[in-house]
Amino acid sequence: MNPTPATSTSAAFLATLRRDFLIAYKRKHDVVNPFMFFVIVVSLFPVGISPDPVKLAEIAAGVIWIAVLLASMLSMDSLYRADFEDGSLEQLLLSPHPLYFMVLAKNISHWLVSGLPVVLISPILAYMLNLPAAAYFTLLLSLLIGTPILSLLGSIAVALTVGLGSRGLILAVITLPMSVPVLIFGTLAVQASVNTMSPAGYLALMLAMLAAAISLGPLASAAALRISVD
Amino acid sequence: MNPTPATSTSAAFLATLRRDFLIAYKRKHDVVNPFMFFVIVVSLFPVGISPDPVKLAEIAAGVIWIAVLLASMLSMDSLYRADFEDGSLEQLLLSPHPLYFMVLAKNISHWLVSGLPVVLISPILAYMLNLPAAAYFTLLLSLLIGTPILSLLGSIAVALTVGLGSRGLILAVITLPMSVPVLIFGTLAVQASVNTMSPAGYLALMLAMLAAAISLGPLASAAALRISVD
Amino acid sequence: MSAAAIESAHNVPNADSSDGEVLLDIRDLFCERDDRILFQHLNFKLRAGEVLQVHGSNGSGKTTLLRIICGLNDSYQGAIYWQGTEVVEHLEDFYSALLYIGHRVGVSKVLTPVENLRWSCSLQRQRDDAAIYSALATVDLRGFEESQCFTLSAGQQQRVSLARLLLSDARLWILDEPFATLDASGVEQLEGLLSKHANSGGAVLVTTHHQLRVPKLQRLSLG
Amino acid sequence: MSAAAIESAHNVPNADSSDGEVLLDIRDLFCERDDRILFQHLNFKLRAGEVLQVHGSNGSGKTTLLRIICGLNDSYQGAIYWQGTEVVEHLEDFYSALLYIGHRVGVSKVLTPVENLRWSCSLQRQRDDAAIYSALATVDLRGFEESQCFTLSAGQQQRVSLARLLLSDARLWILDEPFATLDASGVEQLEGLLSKHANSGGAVLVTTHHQLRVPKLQRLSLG
Amino acid sequence: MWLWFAKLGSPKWFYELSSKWLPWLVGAMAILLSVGVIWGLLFLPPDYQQGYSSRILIVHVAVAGTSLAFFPLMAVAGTITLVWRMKLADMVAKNAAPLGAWFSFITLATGSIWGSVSWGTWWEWTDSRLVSMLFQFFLLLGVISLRSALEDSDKAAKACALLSIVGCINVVIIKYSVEWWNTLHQPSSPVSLSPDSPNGPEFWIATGIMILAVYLFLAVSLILATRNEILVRERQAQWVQDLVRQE
Amino acid sequence: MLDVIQFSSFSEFLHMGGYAFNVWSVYGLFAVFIMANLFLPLRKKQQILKEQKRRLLFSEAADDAQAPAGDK
Ligand code: HEM
Ligand SMILES: Nc1ncnc2c1ncn2[C@@H]1O[C@H](COP(=O)(O)OP(=O)(O)OP(=O)(O)O)[C@@H](O)[C@H]1O
Ligand SMILES: Nc1ncnc2c1ncn2[C@@H]1O[C@H](COP(=O)(O)OP(=O)(O)OP(=O)(O)O)[C@@H](O)[C@H]1O
Ligand SMILES: [Mg+2]
Ligand SMILES: [Mg+2]
Repeated sequence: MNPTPATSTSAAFLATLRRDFLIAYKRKHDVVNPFMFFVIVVSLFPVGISPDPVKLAEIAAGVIWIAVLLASMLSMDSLYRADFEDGSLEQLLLSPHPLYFMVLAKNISHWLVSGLPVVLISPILAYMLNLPAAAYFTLLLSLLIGTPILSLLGSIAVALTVGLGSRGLILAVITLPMSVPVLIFGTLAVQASVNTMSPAGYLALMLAMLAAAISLGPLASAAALRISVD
Repeated sequence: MNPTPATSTSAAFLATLRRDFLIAYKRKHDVVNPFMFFVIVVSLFPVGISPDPVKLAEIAAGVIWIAVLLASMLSMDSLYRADFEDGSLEQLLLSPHPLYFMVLAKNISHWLVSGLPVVLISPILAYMLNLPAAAYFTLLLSLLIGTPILSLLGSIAVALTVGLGSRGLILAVITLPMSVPVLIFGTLAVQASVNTMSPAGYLALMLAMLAAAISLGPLASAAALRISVD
Repeated sequence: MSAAAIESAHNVPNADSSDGEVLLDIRDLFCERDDRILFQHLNFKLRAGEVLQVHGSNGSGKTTLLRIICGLNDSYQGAIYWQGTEVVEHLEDFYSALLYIGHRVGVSKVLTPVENLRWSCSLQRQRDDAAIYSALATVDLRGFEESQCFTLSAGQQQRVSLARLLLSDARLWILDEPFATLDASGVEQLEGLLSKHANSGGAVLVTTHHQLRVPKLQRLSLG
Repeated sequence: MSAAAIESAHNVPNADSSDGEVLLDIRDLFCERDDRILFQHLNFKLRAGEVLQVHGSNGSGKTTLLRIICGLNDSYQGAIYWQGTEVVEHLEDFYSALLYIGHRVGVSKVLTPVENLRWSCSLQRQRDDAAIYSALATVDLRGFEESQCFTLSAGQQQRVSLARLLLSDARLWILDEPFATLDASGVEQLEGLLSKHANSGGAVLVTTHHQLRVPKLQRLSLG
Repeated sequence: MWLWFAKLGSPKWFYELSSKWLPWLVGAMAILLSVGVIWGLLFLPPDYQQGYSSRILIVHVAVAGTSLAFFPLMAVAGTITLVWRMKLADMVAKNAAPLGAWFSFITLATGSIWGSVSWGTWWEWTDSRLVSMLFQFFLLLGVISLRSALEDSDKAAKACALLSIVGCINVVIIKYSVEWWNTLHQPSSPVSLSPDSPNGPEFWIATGIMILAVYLFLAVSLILATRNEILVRERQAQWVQDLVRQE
Repeated sequence: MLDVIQFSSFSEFLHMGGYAFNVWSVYGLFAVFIMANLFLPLRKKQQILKEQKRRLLFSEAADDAQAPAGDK
């Protein structure tokens, strides 16, 4: 019966990471669905707008980025919901470890499980939308930097709304406006590559945003969780 | 203590309709969010793709229809969720009235509350996206016929997944592919008007689809609910 | 009060008290979940005027049994008769005589108690607002009639669902752990309601881990 | 049996038994919700070796009080001391000595009992699998260790959370209606656990509508 | 008739019967597949326009044609599940969905590879067959996803049955609407290998053999998977335990 | 018509008249597809049987252990 925690914070961090991977493994659909959503939404555009390859090439970068934005945002819904409903979130808040790390662990596992697959499939969709080949690598890179930012931002919104029953839409309404800068720089980077210019400047800016998001995002999420569980 | 229901089915239908309006009135965000989501998603396109009015005009019809599709689908999430979680859905299933009408009442109120506003705002967004003025009326009409079909289809998917915690994505994954025909005819109708041809044929087809959806959709939803509540 | 409760599992609990009309008749019910047989060869009759308490340890299948009888779960074999006809064949008749309150009490969180009751009444038997208000007062919710239900405590929400018992004219009540979050006065009140309903010719099927103080109580053991 | 439980509302229940170290000290707590004052001038001390039952009618504010003490609700005025220092100032110390089980028991539905317990232990005190399995056996869940929790009945899920009591070394237990869905044997077992914890120098704050059979029980009335 | 139906529903009966059938099915499949593949790779004359790349078509057409059978199959199985509660039907339906996804994927992949030769592009939104096959693929993934999302297997069976029925209707509607959409977008009409093209009939005979072979393969694979499902779901049954002991 | 092998040498066969990549990748995919969907179920069957046998022996052992302990 000692007052200091018997487990170290890093052990708790790893345990939380492991637990979330385990849940993802059991709820495979939470992993596969963002990915499928992304593919389906992208393929609605040729149907809804025009199957003409030239026109598609023009909108490809934007369509992919917007679809990623939506997929990433909708996938956030599962981040704290189950934990809130069954009371595990309360337990997390009552753990003697800094909430920052616990939230970070949840964010990391969530991105690895639902964000990364979307990024990795994107070149194929870029091909289907006829994006110029020169821009593939930039697209991949910009998504690789951009989606974690989206996740960290989304996490805050999710934490704020965790007590609401159906929150897919409200999440979107809160997060999408916040994500516009990411969208802008992401598409600008890809456009630059399409026009055979260097996307480095935009990517650097996104990296800076990512650094800020990693250090501040989980703090904000933690605060939001404390508010919501009340 | 008589074996026949003391309330008539039509009274129960109206009471359910009234109750759902009341809930919508109290949860205003469920009403406002589809609408805001729609506006936000549409306005992502000038940002993500191109602010050029000519280019926008080309994609306007498709973008609006796709945004409506997404908004309508995401708004479905709230249709049976709260009722399932608090047990009201069980009460609905145990009522002595045909489930078809109860489900229809819920579908109707849901569409009026979350589908109709989206339809009504669409001309303004069409203006922002520079859609040729000739097509406004067709756009409105096609959305007016198309969104109830989307709702009725979505209702089936929602009913099937009502027990799941976070289901925004799985809903999309199930419903979006099924909604492709509505998207196709909707955009074709608008395109026809843009090209100063008659959209009547497409609209008639959509009306036929609507008729089928109204008669079969609630039956399927009712069956799905019985399965899910089990 | 301990009526002639035949405690052996899976048995006809009320072989002796054959005075009331047989309302519910369960014949040879069998249910298996995840390869564990919850009950088999389950036979019992519920007569007008009886309160039957289903009891058993956690996980013995009480909730499952109640939901099967209500038709909310169809993973069973066997037959369920309501007033002599099989339930699945005359679902409407059965449902217009049934009032079920489960673990989830069927109270919408955003609505007020009054609005909730208005709707539940409209499904079975229309009642005016005066009746609703007085029912709410009876279950000690005076002052909370116009508060949204999410601001009520767990026990108060359960009390809202109990008000339905006062308003309905259903002949069969099926209640799953209605005492879980009730305080002492609530328990007493509900026991009174059960007795009264039984006395006036109704029947009650209830699960609880409490010791029920109701006259003519029958007990059915599971597991 | 039945310590000097001073039943008057908002009062110091344990003025007499001043043997144990004071663990939790509540000073002048005030809480208001929706313009109704739930409690004010609430003072009490919880000493090592004590079990304090908070009781009161439905909606009297028991859950609210427990959540305030845990820091899950901050709409209050007053001060809460843990071993002499204010809780908000040394949250970590407090949390490493606290075990809270609320209405929502904190058991993930998709995970198995074992996986759930592994994680909860990792937050406070690491335990090996052998300990976890034996704790589950103690709460009568042998055979369910590897079933996902959504397949468990309400009472079985509550039992999973009770296994945490066996595994933790937290000094203060705060339990909100832990008896709600337990069967008779579960109730008895839990009462045993509470006594044992108190005897070994811990303290328990518990709400329930049951009549607790625990030696040295203190009671605090609300509402 | 009814007796036979009820008997077929019994997993044990199916397991035993399929044990007898399997060798024959596998044999026929092996023969037809090797004939088809060897003929296709060694003997088939080059197409007058496409050269040897036409050999792709034998495989592509066979898989594509067979993949269209899945939604009807699942819808029928679903109806049986919902109406007669036959466990076996659901075991078939459960395994048909992933297999159907495989078939659709292979259709898409082989079609793409063939397209890269004949159209010079791997993907073409203007072809209705491609687009509607893509959406059939998505719908199948939706069914799989629903199955994995619903934890309760009984519930999942019924939910997927209903979705398969609704989806079956939808596949038809999607196919026609996409076709119509495309005729209006003036498709780039690809070269067609019609039966009366200068290639002569060999191509079609080879394709026919391949189609038969692939159908047999569908049956074999589905039966194998269903037998596994039976072993898992009936693991408590005496006959399965006896079987396990023998192994 | 069946007697005409279209190729005179093995390398020509591999070359497929310039469409080697396409033809062979399709047939390769086809082979993978067929093999996967035949052998995965077969392998799974072995796993299932192994697992169930393990369980069966385990539970029998448990029964044996219990029997002498003698509650019957
Ligand atoms: C519904 C699914 C499909 C069916 C039933 C199908 C069937 C066929 C058939 C019978 C042919 C022989 C040529 C003809 O009669 O026109 C063919 C050719 C072809 N298929 Fe498919 N196919 C399907 C899907 C696809 C997909 C998804 C792709 C591409 C990703 C594709 C690409 C092609 C190409 C490029 C040709 C050669 C061009 C032509 O002759 O038309 N097909 N397909
Ligand atoms: N979210 C909320 N907003 C406003 N008021 C609330 C809220 N939650 C609870 N209340 C009010 O606070 C009071 C106390 O609620 P609490 O849940 O603490 O009661 P309780 O003593 O635990 O009751 P029970 O025995 O039913 O569990 C209730 O009267 C309730 O109306
Ligand atoms: N969805 C499910 N899938 C598989 N098994 C289930 C499911 N729900 C319940 N069970 C099993 O059925 C058994 C009975 O559950 P049920 O909820 O009927 O118990 P109960 O008697 O109501 O228990 P309690 O007293 O805890 O409420 C349990 O052992 C549980 O494991
Ligand atoms: Mg229960
Ligand atoms: Mg409480």
